Amino acid sequence: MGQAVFTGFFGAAAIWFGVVVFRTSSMVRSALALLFSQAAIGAMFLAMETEFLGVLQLMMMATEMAIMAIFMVMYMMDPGGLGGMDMTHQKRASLVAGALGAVAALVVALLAGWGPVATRVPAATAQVHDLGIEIMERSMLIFETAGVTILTAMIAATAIAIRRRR
Amino acid sequence: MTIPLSGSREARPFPLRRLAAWAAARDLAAFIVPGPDVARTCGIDLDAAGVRVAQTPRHAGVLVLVGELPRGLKKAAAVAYAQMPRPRAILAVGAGDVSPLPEPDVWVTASQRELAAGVEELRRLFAEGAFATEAAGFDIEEIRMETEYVCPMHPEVTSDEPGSCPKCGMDLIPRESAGGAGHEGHDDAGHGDTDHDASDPGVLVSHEGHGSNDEMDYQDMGHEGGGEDSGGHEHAERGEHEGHDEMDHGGHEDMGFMSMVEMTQGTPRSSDGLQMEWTGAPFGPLFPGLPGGLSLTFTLDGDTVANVTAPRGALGWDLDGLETAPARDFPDLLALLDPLSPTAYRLLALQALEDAANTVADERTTLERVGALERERAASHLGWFSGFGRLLGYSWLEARAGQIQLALLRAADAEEVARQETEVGKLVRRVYRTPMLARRLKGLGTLPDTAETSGPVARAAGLAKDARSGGIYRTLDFEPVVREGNDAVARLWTRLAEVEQSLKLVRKAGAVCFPQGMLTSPLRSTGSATVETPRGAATLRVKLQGDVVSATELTTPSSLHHQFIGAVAEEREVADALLGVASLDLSPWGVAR
Amino acid sequence: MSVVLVLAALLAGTYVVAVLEGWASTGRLRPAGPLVSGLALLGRESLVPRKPDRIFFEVAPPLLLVAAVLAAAVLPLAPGLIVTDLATGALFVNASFAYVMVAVLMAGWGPDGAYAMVGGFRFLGQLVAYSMLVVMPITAVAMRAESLLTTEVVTSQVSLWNALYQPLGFALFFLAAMAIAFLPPFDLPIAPGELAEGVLAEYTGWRLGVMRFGRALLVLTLALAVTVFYLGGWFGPVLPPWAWTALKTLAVAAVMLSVGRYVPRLREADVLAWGWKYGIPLALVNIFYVGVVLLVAM
Amino acid sequence: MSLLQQYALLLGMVAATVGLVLSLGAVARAVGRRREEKVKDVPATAGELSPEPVWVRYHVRYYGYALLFLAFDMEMAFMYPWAVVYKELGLTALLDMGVFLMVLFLGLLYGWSQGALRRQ
Repeated sequence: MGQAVFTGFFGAAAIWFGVVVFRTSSMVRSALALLFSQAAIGAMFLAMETEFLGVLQLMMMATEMAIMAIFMVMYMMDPGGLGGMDMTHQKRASLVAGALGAVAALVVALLAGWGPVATRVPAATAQVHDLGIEIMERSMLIFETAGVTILTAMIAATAIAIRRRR
Repeated sequence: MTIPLSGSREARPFPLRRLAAWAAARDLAAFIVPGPDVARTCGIDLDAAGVRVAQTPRHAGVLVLVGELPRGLKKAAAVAYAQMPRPRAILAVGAGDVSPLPEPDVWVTASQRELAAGVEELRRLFAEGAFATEAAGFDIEEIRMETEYVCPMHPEVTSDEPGSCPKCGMDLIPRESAGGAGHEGHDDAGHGDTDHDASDPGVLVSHEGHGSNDEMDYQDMGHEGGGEDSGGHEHAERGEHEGHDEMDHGGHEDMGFMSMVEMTQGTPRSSDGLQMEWTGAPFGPLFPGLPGGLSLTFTLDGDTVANVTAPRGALGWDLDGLETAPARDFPDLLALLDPLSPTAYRLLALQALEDAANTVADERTTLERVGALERERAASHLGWFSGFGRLLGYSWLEARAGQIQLALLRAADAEEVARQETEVGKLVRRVYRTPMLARRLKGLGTLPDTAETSGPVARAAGLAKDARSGGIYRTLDFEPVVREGNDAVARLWTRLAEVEQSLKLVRKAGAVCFPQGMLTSPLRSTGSATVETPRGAATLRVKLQGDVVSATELTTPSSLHHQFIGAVAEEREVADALLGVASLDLSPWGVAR
Repeated sequence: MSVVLVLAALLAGTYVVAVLEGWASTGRLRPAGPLVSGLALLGRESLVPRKPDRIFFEVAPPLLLVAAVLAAAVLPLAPGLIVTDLATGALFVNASFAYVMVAVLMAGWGPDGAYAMVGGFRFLGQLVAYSMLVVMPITAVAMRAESLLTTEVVTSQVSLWNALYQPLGFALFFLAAMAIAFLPPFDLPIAPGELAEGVLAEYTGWRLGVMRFGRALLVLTLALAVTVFYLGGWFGPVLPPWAWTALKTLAVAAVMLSVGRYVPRLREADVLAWGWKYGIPLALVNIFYVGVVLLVAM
Repeated sequence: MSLLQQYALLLGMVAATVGLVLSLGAVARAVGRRREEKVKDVPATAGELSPEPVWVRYHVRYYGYALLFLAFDMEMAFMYPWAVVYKELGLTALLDMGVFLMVLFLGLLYGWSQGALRRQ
């Protein structure tokens, strides 16, 4: 029972921080609100006893959202939010899209057949170990393609962002 | 009810507050005006008196005023005192009138023994008066805070009453601007408006980018987004927008959505081609890394210095005070003007008067004068090492050089000075062997070859310019130290070698005494002299009527080097720019208006 | 029960680290120093700048403290003496150190001050430089321990300390640990000479007290992490286990605090360049070296 | 101690730390209130009043490193589970991760050659 309460609490926190991301006019505040929204999702993973995913989410989101904050500050007008600019555009279209998204998520969550509810959760050490075995044996190909996709991401980012040397 | 502490906190004393007051008395932190370098040259060591030196007024409890508070620093000292959290106090060391600041809580003369007594008195005052039933406010009109209205996205658009920004239609936000003296430079500080033709904020900037009409129509698409933005509508009938009409996009006057391309029209590009907003950040008169009193403002593009404004002579000479000085105490008056190297300027005045009187000092006094000048050079260079170490974050050098400098200044005779030679030798060898020091300073503060410099800065650029080539120095077989490199690391090596050389000269001269002049009545009406001060050659031309000085003309090395601050600091990272400026070893007092 | 014991040990350790820090910077050993300056800070006004980002300004000090406390919560002081022995302890230590950067970035952006702004973004650059040098050495340590449990990591070092087993990883992790706590020569965000206490410039009174307490606890936690990962935790011949951990941790903290006195501050461009051009290749070499040694040992 | 109890204990420690900071603040406020004075709340910049708005589009110079860092950060997620099972799988694990790391090192070399690894 406690588990459901905490999962619900952190889920609500994630949604609330997600809303703050758009309600605030300061760029750094919206970037760090997204950071804490992702951290709340990490805490949700922990509440659902998937320890490795939760701690990984907590760690990686902290650094990556901060780096997103760099680019938001550099490229958005008035990053300090002094002018109180309204962050929301095309309000009607986005409301409709939001409602559709929520309905779709609920439908998938309720109607899809998730299989039997796992009553016994493997120990956290076993989770990390099984994840390691999974990467190294069954889905090794996916692991290597992930490596190549990260490589393409690096090359694309460098090609776009860095000025060619004359 | 006399208030024991000028900056006490208003609260009824009860046990926890008394404990906090006792703790505040034990843990004193001082913010020194004009700076720790001046405090050391006056021979006082706050660390030995048990007071920590704080880098910013925020972390300090005691404002220490060292020496006479010059006119240019009165406002800065008032601002620093106002920014200190209470309980706070003022300790005046040999300072006369401190007008904008309240009466100093403790007043001492510039001697270590008296300072220690003053610090004990301060501890008692804090323990008693940190919390008092009523506390004196501190509110002076020196710092008038006018509110001006500025557009958040275009810092250069400012106006004195609320409204909306002519360029992007956003409503202006209130912002206090510094009242008082430092206001005139603010309008164009936001952007290096090298290519702005209209610099006053009201008129729109040049429109060469706006000619093309096609980009205008997509603004209408974004129109309904800006529709209910009321600020945009009452836009058109604003008085100063007469420049608006020739933007020839017809009746369309609602700015609405503003693309980044338009918004950054005409702003200068940084070195990597991005157009970012620049802010003016003062590294002003009381900055811990630079010599105390040197006022400096960087326009920062991120952490790179875009351009530099360094007002000359913020606390410079007022030579007029010397106009009617009798010849007898003219040397003392000249020595008072620059607290960083008093002996050199006193010697300069003496030699100029002797030149006017056409007498030559005898062998022994010349040797004594050489001893005094060389000791001051060694102490000044050590003071520079200490300030440079603080800027570099090399705290061992900062502490060690400061201690040896104080020992040198307090040495009574040549033997004591000689005893410091071994200490200085160890320090110099240690600095040569510091890992990553040369690599850190390489290439910083390079000056163009055409730059006309003097003193260690010139000798570090390979020029053997030294005013000490006179007769007596030849007998002491003196050779100027010359290094190649013309950058901060060459200047460091030059000054290291010069400290050792100066101490050898003092040992050879055998005597170290404050130069006294035996003035006979002057024959000729003008006299001139040149002395190699620790920062370079200073020349003085003096005109006499009877035995009263009627006119003086003084050129100092710091006013020569002050013009290179821009060349040394621009287009560099903040830390490198500060190191470049510090490597010039400027004395803010020596910078003529 | 062990939680209370660990917390008391951490508090005492933080006090000793604060005394060491005072000793390293002023050269005088004042055992009552931190207590007196803490009380003095409590008695001083705590100012808030005129137009701050109030949430950032208020949240930064507690977040720095929370990051240090969480990291200390998963590090063992003795065989049974640990707050929670998480299965992914090593990863959790790394995760909590990432929030030190978030706290410093908030403290940089919050007060709307020129020096704090430069200091805050400098520390983010410093994170980009040191983050990989924290992750890869911990991976090499986990390879030898075959688990992320910090107690397993310590027991895996019973035959040979990791500092001797993988010296390259030890050197990289030690430098990265000094960069995490922005100790000199990595004190870019609070450069006293260049930025007049940069990120801490606008904090006064009790908020400054919390920031300094957070940083002292962070230095202690980093020293504890170095001890647990590389110096064989509680293993030692004569003394009881907890004494060995305390000795090693305070020794590492003393070295961390005093090394910076004798070296000039690094330039941010250098920290980034050396971190990426020399640090990451060396870290990869360290991982392969440990991999090969483990294969050979098998 | 079950998993959830461990997380609850960590959450408890976070709450305790925040509580400690709030109580410190309350004690400090009890000791004395802040006295509003004119220039006291202007950020302290070396004795000069800096009116400039500082929240501008800050020009960060290390975005080359930051972009490559994002990619390397992803790689970290794969390395921890691999490290745990490395000893068990032996050579195959070493070769697997070797390929993965070499691919990423290739990206680093590319960035290096294109000048991403310098102060832009």
